[in-house]
Amino acid sequence: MTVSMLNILQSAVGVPAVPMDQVVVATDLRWAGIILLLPLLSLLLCGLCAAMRVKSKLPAWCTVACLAGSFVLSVLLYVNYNPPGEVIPLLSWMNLSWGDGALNSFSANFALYIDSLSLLWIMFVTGLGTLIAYYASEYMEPDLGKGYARFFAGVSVFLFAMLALVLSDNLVMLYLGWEGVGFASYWLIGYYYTRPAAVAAAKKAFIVNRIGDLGLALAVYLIWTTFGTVQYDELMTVLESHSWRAEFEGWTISAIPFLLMLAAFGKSAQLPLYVWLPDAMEGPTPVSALIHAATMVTAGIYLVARTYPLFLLEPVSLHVVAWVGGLTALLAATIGMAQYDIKRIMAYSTVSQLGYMFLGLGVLTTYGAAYHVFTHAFFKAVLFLTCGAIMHGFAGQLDLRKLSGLRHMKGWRITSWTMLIGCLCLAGFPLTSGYFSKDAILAEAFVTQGPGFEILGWIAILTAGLTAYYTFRVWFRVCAGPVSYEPGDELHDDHGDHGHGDFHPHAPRFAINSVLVVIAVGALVAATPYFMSNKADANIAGGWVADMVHDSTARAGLPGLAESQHPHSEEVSHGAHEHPTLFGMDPHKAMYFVSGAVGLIGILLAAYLHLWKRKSADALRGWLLARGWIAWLPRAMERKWYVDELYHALVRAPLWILGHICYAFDRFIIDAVIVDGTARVPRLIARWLQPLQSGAVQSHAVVMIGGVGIIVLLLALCLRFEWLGVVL
Amino acid sequence: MLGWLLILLPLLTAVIIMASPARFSRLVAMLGSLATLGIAMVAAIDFDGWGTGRWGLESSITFLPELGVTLEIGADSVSMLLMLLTALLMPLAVLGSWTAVVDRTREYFGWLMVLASAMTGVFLARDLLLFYICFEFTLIPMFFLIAIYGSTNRAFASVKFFIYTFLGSLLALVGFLYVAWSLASHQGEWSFSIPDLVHFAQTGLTSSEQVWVLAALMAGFAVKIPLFPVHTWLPLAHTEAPTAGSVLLAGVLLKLGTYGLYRFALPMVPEAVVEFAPVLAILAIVGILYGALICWVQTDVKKLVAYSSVSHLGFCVLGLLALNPLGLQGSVLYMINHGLSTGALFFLIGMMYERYHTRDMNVIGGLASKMPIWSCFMVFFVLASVGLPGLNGFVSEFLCLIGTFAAGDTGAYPGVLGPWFAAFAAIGMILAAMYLLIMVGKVVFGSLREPAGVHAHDVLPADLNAREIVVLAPLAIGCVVLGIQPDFVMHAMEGSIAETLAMYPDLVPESMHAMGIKGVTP
Amino acid sequence: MPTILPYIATAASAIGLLLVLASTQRVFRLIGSAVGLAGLAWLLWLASSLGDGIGDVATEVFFLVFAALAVTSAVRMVSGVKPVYSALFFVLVIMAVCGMLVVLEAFFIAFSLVIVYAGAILITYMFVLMLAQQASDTEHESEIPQYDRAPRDPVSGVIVAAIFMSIIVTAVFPAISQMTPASAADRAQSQADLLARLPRQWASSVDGAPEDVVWPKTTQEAMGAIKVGVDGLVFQGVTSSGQTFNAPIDRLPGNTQHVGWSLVASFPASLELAGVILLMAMFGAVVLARRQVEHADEALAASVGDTHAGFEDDSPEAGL
Amino acid sequence: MTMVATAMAGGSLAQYLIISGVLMSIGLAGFLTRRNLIVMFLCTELMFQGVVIAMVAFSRWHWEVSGQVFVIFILTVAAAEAALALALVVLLYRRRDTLDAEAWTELRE
Repeated sequence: MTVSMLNILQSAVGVPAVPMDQVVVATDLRWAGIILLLPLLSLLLCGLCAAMRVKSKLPAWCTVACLAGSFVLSVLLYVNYNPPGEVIPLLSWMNLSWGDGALNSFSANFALYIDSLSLLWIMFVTGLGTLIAYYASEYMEPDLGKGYARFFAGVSVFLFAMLALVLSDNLVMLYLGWEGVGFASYWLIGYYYTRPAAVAAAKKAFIVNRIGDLGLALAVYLIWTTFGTVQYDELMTVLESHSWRAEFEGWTISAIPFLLMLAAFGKSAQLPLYVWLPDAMEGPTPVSALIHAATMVTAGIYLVARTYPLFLLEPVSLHVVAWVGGLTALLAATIGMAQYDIKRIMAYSTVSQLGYMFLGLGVLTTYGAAYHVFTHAFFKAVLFLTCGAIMHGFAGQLDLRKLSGLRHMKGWRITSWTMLIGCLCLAGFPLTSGYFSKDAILAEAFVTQGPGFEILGWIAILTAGLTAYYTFRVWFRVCAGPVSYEPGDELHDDHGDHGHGDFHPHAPRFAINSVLVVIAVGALVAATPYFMSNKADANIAGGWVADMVHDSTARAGLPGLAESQHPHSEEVSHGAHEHPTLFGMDPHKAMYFVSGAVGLIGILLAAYLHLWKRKSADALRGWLLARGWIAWLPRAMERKWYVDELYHALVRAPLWILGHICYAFDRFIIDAVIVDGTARVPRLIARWLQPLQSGAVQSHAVVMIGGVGIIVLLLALCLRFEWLGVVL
Repeated sequence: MLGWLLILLPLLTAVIIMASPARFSRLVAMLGSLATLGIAMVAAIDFDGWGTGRWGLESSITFLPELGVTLEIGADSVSMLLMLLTALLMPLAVLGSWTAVVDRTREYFGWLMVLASAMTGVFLARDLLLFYICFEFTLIPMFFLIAIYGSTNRAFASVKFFIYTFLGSLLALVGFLYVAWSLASHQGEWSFSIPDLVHFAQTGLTSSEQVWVLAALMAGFAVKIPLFPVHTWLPLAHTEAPTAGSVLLAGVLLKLGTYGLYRFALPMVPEAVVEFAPVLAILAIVGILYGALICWVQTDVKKLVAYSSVSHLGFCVLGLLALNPLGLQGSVLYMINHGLSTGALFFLIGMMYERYHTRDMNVIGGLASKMPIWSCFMVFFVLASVGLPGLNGFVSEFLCLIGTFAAGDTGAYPGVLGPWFAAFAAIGMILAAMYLLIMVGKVVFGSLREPAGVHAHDVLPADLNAREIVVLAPLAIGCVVLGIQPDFVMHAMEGSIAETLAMYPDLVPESMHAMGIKGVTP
Repeated sequence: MPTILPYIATAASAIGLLLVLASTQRVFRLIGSAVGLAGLAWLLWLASSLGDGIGDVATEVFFLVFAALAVTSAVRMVSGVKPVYSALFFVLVIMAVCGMLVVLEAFFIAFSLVIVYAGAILITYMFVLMLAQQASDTEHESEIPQYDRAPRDPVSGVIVAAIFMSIIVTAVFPAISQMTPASAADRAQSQADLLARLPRQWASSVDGAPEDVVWPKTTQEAMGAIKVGVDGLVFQGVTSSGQTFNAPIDRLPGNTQHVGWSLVASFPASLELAGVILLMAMFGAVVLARRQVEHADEALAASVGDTHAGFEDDSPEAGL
Repeated sequence: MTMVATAMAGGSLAQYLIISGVLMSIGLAGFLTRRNLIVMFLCTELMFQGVVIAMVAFSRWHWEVSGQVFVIFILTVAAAEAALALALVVLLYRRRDTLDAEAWTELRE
């Protein structure tokens, strides 16, 4: 059994595991490497600024310029690239070879894998990155000369890592990006490093992500030992060239998707690893918008989409993905309903929306997931950025009970209306981008056959209603109603207007407002790709985004793709033969009405409780808390279902105790008893023999001569009588 | 003769230091170690064994011909790399203790130079006795460095360090002598040449003999590495040692153990290694997790980093026991990387200690606002240590783990470990992030906490001065270069690793399989 | 011969010695002497069968007498309670040993031993004894100090001695059996070799040679001039008339000449060294003897004791 | 002196060596058991006598005179030793007013 699986395969089919000629190794596109290098350049410039103690906004302009360059190049790359995919080698990294044949070499290099999926991602990552960096140039003003350069350096690191993650041509470089974004996230969450909460949140984010990274690392190992390669193109060649199900029933094929899933859940904050994301809101708001809403957290979706063929090999894994996504969506939405910190509400909403995306992946609509990623990136960025603007202007105030009627205040109108756009999209208001992308997922839950997928669909619809409710709860509370506000406990100490009496909120200026408008428009325009026609394949639906998914590894999850085009997934395919119906209609059509209706109900409920009769919301809470049988519900929702406490009790505390036990064991058992105890044995023996050391010359002589005598005598006897076989 | 120069030049420097006035000693030490580094560079450029299994720097002096002892030196690529690491760390160690040592400076720098000589000797020796003499001789300077220049409990720490490691190495000597004796009784004349001994032992020893020889070698090397459960001297020695002592202890001395495994145990007794690899691997994994958990509850920063060495070296041993090129590449890289990143961490802690005279995380914290440059370096090296991709720690850790994971599947090599070993070891990655980031969170971030009464930095500025930056910068550059371009080092080592593993392809019996993938696949 | 026998004899002698040393009662001492001598005699008898002797019955008798005298004197010397008597018995041992040396034809050594040891060294001992021993009344046992009356742990001492003797027995018994004493020819050759190096001696070694005989001048020539004739060695000289002249050797170089020649010819450096040693010893003795020591140094002793107590403490820092 | 060499069993080498060993052992036993410093040194002289016999016996056996030469050196060393040792004994005696070897226990820890 020293022959690897791959060998078996090759002998069976006779195909060498070389890169397929389908994917072009494109050396003429090497300039695409500049997309990656520009953020690094920006990092370098920011570092120089920090070292030279630049007091101006220079670091911000450097970053914005570099990221804009990356964005332009990404678009150029999109224009220039040729489907189905291209590999652009950049720099060697790890290459080992110790023989011929499979599993006798390992290589992972810095190389780019350009296909439509990665292009989709890099375009919105660099685009939003540029805008948010520009936004931050104003937002971070109070820190000018202090942490300003450090902040933009962090943003640059993040962009580099994210682009490396998305563009990587192999799983190891993906891992580099994967951990890199985790590190950038650590850097930026812990930006206000003197605040213990920020430091703790940063640490938590990194560590929880590391749990996911463990899954990714093990998945990489397993993929390499199973398929003999970690490069996508080779991997896909191997996967496409054989009929896997017949040959492999081993656990590896089943284990790989679950390990990848662990990684994705960690990065994309899904159950049970979502706890870090709400805490990550301790970072500056642009960071929350960029990393913890729009881009980084979608890396998990990207990973699953990128390795989708591996998931298709094990249908159960997709079922798990769907259920975890659905349950996370519901759970996070319920928590979001009960929070008062608007940024946290947005954070839970992000978790919830990510849950939708995973649900989409699980119910075989990578298109829906990708589309939702795309739209969510815009509308959630808008929402976070408006939150940031509010926070910036109201001295860190984020409590929705202490802010009201912003839309009537001078200078806050743009903020209010862009926030409304974001809320509408998030709530799935008909004809907004969120409406279409969410529907694509919800409908597929009813279409695809799987264990309890129908229940999952209803859960998702319920969640959509909850989403609409909590979204508009925020908007109605903060932007509508009578004008009133209280300042928060200031983060930026240099205002000098601490007294509540003479506090004047300072409204956002050009940089923030322009970015808000641009992204809000983007959020609205994000609906249009749905209506575009499909260039890649006339049979599929879904417009431009579907095109972007079509030429990638995730194409199996496209709507309308002919059955023959995803041959490996008989067991997990859409139920093409008998389409289930919803209310007697095609689920896709039915969903337009159902989700629209549910969204409207949510909005109306929010309007009643938080705009028209604000008192009734408190009354409802009081009523719920007063009833013993239901009081746990609001409490649990406000306490985030006690998940943090659960982690503390089940993981952190036991490990901490174990650490102390180990340390005690180390000190008292291993070191004190075994090591020092052993070392004491000679001393004990010496104590026993001490009387020999009387100090009298003759007793010393007796021992010495006697000892030597006995040794010599034994030696002589040995020699004389040939004992021990030693001959004289 | 370049090799002899590398060994003797530090020794000569030590003599000059002892003969010259105390105020010049650090200067002389600096010049001497820089000259050694220069010679090492020249030797490395001149060396033609990169990538091949060839030996360079060869030279031999007949010493006791009737006993087969020739003072023979030489280096293959792995020895060369570790020698370069030593040569690189020495000037940094001298520069790092520029102001830290005020009393008895002559002896201090003299002992440092003697230590450098002994360490270089270990890596360059091709004669067993020379190897062993140098191996043991490292203890003496280290003993004095700890005993004279250490902290409060230095006497106990130095004695424990000395006796513990010495006892282990004596057992290793027994194993070595047994092999030499077998060789002598086999071919009729004594020889202590390492290639001869290795070549003989591979085939000349019976299985049970191999097991005993492995046990003896492990007794010596496991203590040095240190492998769980014989690691308890390390935290003590580290916490008590002066900064440069800790740096060299972590940077080079621990590698003597893994280098010993690589150079002797693996090629000498392949059958026994294959038989006992799972047991040793379990010890390594226990060490990884156990060390990491202990790190978690430490309050002394230096002790934390010391225990992290226990954890990290576990990966290194695991990589060796993977018995395939991936694991070995990872392991040797790990030796170098750990030397760079952990060495730098000890430097950083030393710099903090020099300013605040405490290493207690409960007393000190939030230094980022007071010492931004120091904090940048601290975070950087912690990340290198955690294994952030793009920095050096990742490459080696990744290769060690994938080697372990794939052991048994890598075609020609009889790996006896498998996915489960790698999976458990990989948990160490999470724990490493936990304890190191907790440490960073306390010491670097948070609000500033300084021990009461210590504010007078009359000699040193609040943040790092240029000298200290010069100490750290080469290590940082090394971390980045080895993180992004490890390829050239890995290719350089290929020949040597193939030679070390030369016996293993023959040891792939039908009955022996990885406990993982293959065992389950129908 | 069973190999165990010499060891039993050794053990017997040791038991005898132990009895003599440890016991104060006359009976036990007598029994001990008897057992010890019997053991020794047995040992000698066993040894007599190992190889050839060097002489006739008379030689053997002389040897036995001297051996018995040496051993009994040695035992008396070791076991006696009065140091002066011990010294005197040691003189007796030397005499007996010298007797044996005479039997072994080592005349020079024998006499120098008597002169140096009995004459010089022992006198020194006697002086010191008299210096140190407060001329006590040796008639009364009680006046003899305790440390002279009771031996210190005789059992272990005798056991160590027995072990030592066993080593010798182990070495002697197998190894000697093949050895035969030097033959007359060896002896003649040895003397001839010595003579050859002493050409000037020749004239006085030969009686009745003509006046004008020219003897060889160099060792080289002398080597060729010695012939082994029918009845011993023959010298070949040349007369002034050119005839060769063969003369039997009457007076061979004796033991003293032999030793003397060997000393200066073969071991000159050692000889010089011995001289230096003696000189240094003389200096040393002078320096030591000149040193004035306070009689009462109790305070010093006490302070020394204190510092030692300081090292004994068992602090955790002190070690493992 | 006649050059008679016989093969009779008269005084074989082994006997001389035994006697030499016996003297040596007695001296050793005396050295280890007697407490008087002077007698202890006398015992060492006795041990020398044992060595002397062995040397001369071998010398006679091989008719090799070096053995006797060595005896002269032994004599030298013995004389030197006697001179120094006795001087030391005198010094020691002056310190403690006794010749008891057990009075000196400073070698103890």
